[in-house]
Amino acid sequence: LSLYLLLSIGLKGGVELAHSGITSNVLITLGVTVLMAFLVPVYTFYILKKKTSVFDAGAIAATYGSISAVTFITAAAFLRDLDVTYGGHMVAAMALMESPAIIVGVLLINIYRTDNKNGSSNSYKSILKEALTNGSVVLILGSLVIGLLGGEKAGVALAPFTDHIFKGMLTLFLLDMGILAGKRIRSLRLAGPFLIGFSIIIPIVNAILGIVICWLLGISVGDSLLLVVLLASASYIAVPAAIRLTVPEANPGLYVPMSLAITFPFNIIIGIPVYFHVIQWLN
Amino acid sequence: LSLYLLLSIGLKGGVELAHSGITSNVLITLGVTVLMAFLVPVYTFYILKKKTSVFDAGAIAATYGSISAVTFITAAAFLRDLDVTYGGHMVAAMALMESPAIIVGVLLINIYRTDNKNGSSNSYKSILKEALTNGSVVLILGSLVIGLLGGEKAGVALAPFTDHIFKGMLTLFLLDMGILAGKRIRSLRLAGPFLIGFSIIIPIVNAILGIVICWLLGISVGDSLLLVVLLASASYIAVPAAIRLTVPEANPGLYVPMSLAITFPFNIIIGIPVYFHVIQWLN
Amino acid sequence: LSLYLLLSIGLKGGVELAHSGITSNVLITLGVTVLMAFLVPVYTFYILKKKTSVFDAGAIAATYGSISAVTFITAAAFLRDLDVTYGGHMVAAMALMESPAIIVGVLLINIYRTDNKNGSSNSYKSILKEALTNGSVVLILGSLVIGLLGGEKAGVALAPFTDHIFKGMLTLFLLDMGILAGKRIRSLRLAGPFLIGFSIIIPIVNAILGIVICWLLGISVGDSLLLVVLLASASYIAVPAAIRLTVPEANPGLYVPMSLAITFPFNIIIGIPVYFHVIQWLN
Amino acid sequence: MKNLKRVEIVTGTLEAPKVVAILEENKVSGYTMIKNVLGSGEKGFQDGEGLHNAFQNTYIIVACSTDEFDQLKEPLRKLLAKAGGVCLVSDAQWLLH
Amino acid sequence: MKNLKRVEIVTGTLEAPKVVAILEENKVSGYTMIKNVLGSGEKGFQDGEGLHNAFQNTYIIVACSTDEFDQLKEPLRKLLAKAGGVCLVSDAQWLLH
Amino acid sequence: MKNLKRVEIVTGTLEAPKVVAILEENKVSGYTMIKNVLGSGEKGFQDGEGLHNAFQNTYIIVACSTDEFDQLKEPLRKLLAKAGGVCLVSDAQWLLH
Ligand SMILES: Nc1ncnc2c1ncn2[C@@H]1O[C@H](COP(=O)(O)O)[C@@H](O)[C@H]1O
Ligand SMILES: Nc1ncnc2c1ncn2[C@@H]1O[C@H](COP(=O)(O)O)[C@@H](O)[C@H]1O
Ligand SMILES: Nc1ncnc2c1ncn2[C@@H]1O[C@H](COP(=O)(O)O)[C@@H](O)[C@H]1O
Ligand code: NA
Ligand code: NA
Ligand code: NA
Repeated sequence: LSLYLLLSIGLKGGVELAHSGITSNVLITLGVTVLMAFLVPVYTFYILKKKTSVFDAGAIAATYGSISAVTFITAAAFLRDLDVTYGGHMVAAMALMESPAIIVGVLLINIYRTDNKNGSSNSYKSILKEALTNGSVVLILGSLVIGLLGGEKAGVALAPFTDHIFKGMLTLFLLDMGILAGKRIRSLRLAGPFLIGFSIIIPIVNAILGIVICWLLGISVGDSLLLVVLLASASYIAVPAAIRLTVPEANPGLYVPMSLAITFPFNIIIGIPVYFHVIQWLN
Repeated sequence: LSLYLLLSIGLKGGVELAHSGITSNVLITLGVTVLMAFLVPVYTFYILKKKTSVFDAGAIAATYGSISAVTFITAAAFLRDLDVTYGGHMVAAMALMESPAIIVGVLLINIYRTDNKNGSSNSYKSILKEALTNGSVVLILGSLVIGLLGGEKAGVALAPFTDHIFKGMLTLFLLDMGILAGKRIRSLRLAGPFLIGFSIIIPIVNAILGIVICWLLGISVGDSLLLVVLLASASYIAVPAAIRLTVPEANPGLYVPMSLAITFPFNIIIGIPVYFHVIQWLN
Repeated sequence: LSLYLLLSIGLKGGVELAHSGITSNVLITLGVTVLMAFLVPVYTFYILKKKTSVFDAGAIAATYGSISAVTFITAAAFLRDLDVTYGGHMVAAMALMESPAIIVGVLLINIYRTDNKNGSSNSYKSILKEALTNGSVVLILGSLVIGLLGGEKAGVALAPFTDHIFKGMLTLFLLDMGILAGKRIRSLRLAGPFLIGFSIIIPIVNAILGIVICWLLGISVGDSLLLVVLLASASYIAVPAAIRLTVPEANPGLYVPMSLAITFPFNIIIGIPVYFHVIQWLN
Repeated sequence: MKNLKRVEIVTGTLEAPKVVAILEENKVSGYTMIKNVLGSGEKGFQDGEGLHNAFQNTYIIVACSTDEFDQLKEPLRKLLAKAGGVCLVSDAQWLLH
Repeated sequence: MKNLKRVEIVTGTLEAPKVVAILEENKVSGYTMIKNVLGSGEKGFQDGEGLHNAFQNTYIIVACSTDEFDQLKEPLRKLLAKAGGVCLVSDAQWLLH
Repeated sequence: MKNLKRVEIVTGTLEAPKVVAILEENKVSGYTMIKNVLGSGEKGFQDGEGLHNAFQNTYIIVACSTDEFDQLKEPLRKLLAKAGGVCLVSDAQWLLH
């Protein structure tokens, strides 16, 4: 299912981008996204390091610096329901924002780890490989390009395939995710109040950051929401997996449930509508 | 999926109960349900004991004394299709009726078992724990309370989430169950004609009992159908699991497929409409 | 899910057959199908034998001689969308065409295998058993007969169950299959250009054969498309499984992904619409 | 602790019921079974890629006495010779309870 | 290579956490666990047919020193006596790394 | 019956293909593989809770001759030293067929 969702959002984005073309506006937005993709993990790392091990700090920072595609897609569907348009380039923004956080996180860990056991399991090569050959990134960019080149035709041809079923798929998928999230909740015993607070407060902080930036740059409401959601959301598949392989010392019992069982549902249920109203109120 | 179904039926029930309030009528219905929850396993146990081991008798009695949430939900959807109203308290009735049968079943087994091996694996503590900390019971009652307190607001807020998708979910879920039921059919070789007959006749007997009681007490058509379905249905998850742990001597090859492969589809396909027509004809 | 799809297509077919009755036209179509079910694996075998081992040749020939129920059902749904009618007997045709290819394939292998290790694991008994007691065949024919006897009544009674949900189910199922197909693609490294070409060209050749035959016999557009799809499609469950058991020497890494990862999506996405337009253009 | 034989059998999932039948015929009522097992052997890969049990193995562990194993030996050998698979035997101790 | 005990435990999936607890109490931090395992024993079939963990077993492998096993022995025995299941012990060598 | 080594390896599911590669390089074509295995070790819990293979182990059993094992030994050791996991070796007998 997720495969299908990624594919259709990618195609959609590509087709819209083919319309709009790559304006300066587009480039600014993408620039901001990439910048934030590097900043967020850095500042969260230093907050986390006060209370957790360097390894957990880096792992969680990477998780929250990256994005959740499902949250993004839900926000996009939310906008469509309200007939608020958004630029196809936001899909590219999502793809661009997925990987940097992993690299930043691991770098920070290797700078601050006391045992000089750099290299071996977490050699940079393997990390980069993990970070870049990430299935979903490839998939999104791929379908984005298809949509971009195919333009109108692709859009029309795939319309039935992408539009009609889309909503139903998403609902089903969110239900599945909800159940999964529920199962992870008990794992949070270990996390403790600091990290549980973190997994709600940091998304809000990032959202506020995003809202302000978008407001200053005068980015459209639709694009703003999506950018904000990218900042506020945390990865619960790609990044945790990459971290598990490159930083085994970090405790998956923390970074997985924090992102999956708290931040993900928080953004879906409360975050998206609230962020949207604030953004609209500012414009 | 089932999680979603339980949740939305619970919420629905709570909201409706907030409307109606807890009338004497409500209390009578609940009283009857609890009473039957204790009587049904007792009388079925003595019937079964004639032909099966004490262990199987107790296990099957517990299974049929308890309820199938999915059958209940299907009946509720059936009523909604016909615009027949039912009281939100019926959801509470379902929750109340799930557990007692387990306790009764195990008690009867411990009274009649010839080997004096009481205690150990089936100590009453563990049984009660099994019976009460039953996930679905907690879930239903929880969502019921939420709906009850949230009242209108909750109802409205959750409407899209609960109403629109509900039907589709249920269909999908019933299909899944149907396939599962199909897979279990071959396990029935072992059961023999008596038990196979039992798994059709006892639901009918219980249904008749229920219909008469509801008629005497003048319970509304909607509530009657749901109460009858609770009596006629048998548990195929919660109770079998609890029995497996507390009465390992009972043969799961009997009580699981009887309930899942015969009684469940029988109630869904034939039972619900037939019971409904009889009830309607009586009123 | 597939269970449900097979069931409803079978019922549908039966009901329609009850209408039309078994005309000479019906018998001719069925005759052709059976004939082709024996011819296709033979000619493909001799093509394959030039490039692959006798075992792989027989296995692949059997796979392509048989049919894919899902492809058939998709074509049927495609016709319904265009309000093009088709005969219920085509469902019987599908059932008849599933098994012969297995027997032919194994026979050919036993004729041409150099090691005289006939018998043992691939004794004819076991092959026939595999070929005939094939779940889906039984299921289709069963539901076909039910529909045939039940006639109108069955049709009406089952209408809600079969029609409404059907489309949704199929979509979901195709998505699942698509994802599975995607996963198998990498297995194709081993196949090499000849076999990859084979899995696209042979379906087309078979389709052309079918189109010509239908045109000569003046078979209706709807029936023609379905017959063509039966010829063009390859089995990816039943036959591979039977082959795995009866001809372990054949490499599943070839016949499974060829059918599942190339021919199946090819027919669904490109094949069905193209075949249809050609057929229509001829009439 | 009691000494016994630890017999482990891997064969196609569709053949597994035959193994169980052999155990039951010989009154060996204790065994553990893991389905959906992959592997490679004379019959090539069982990589679970086919959408059917035929592409999977089942792994069966039986802890039994030496005498019980001697009974199982022949029928198991015959079955595996026909169906393929392996049967490994090693010594183990049972933590009695 | 280092000699050690290979302890394997099969018990109901709902009991498995208790086994893990025993391991952790005794500072044995290394183990492997396979869920969704079927089987047959004194408690009859665990055929996974019920729609609940209660109808499945979990298979746990622990490689530990003889001393560690001697500590685990008693609590494991007690648990299995109550919950059912088996515990097999055999000798093995660890390929150190 | 034939004496041989029973080699069992547990490592992360994403590393398992490397183990298989080592087997194939050394012409060991027979092995059994169980995916979706959980466990705990130096790298902490592999509890399957992450939605990705990276949080699961794979369990591989290889029955091979002592000579074959001697060949596998070094490459396996190297791999496990890097990727984590365990390799246990014990004696077993193969029921020939
Ligand atoms: N040497 C071996 N070590 C471990 N498992 C094996 C070995 N040989 C075969 N197997 C298992 O037995 C299954 C069937 O073996 P075969 O019939 O030889 O293809 C294989 O798919 C493997 O799972
Ligand atoms: N002799 C045995 N060999 C292998 N596994 C066994 C044996 N006895 C019991 N088991 C496993 O332990 C589980 C529980 O055993 P029990 O409590 O005796 O029913 C069974 O379901 C089997 O999976
Ligand atoms: N002593 C042990 N006994 C059994 N399995 C182990 C042991 N140590 C590690 N493992 C398994 O090997 C996996 C990886 O080990 P490690 O790299 O040490 O974390 C763990 O997740 C366990 O499944
Ligand atoms: Na983020
Ligand atoms: Na009942
Ligand atoms: Na064909």
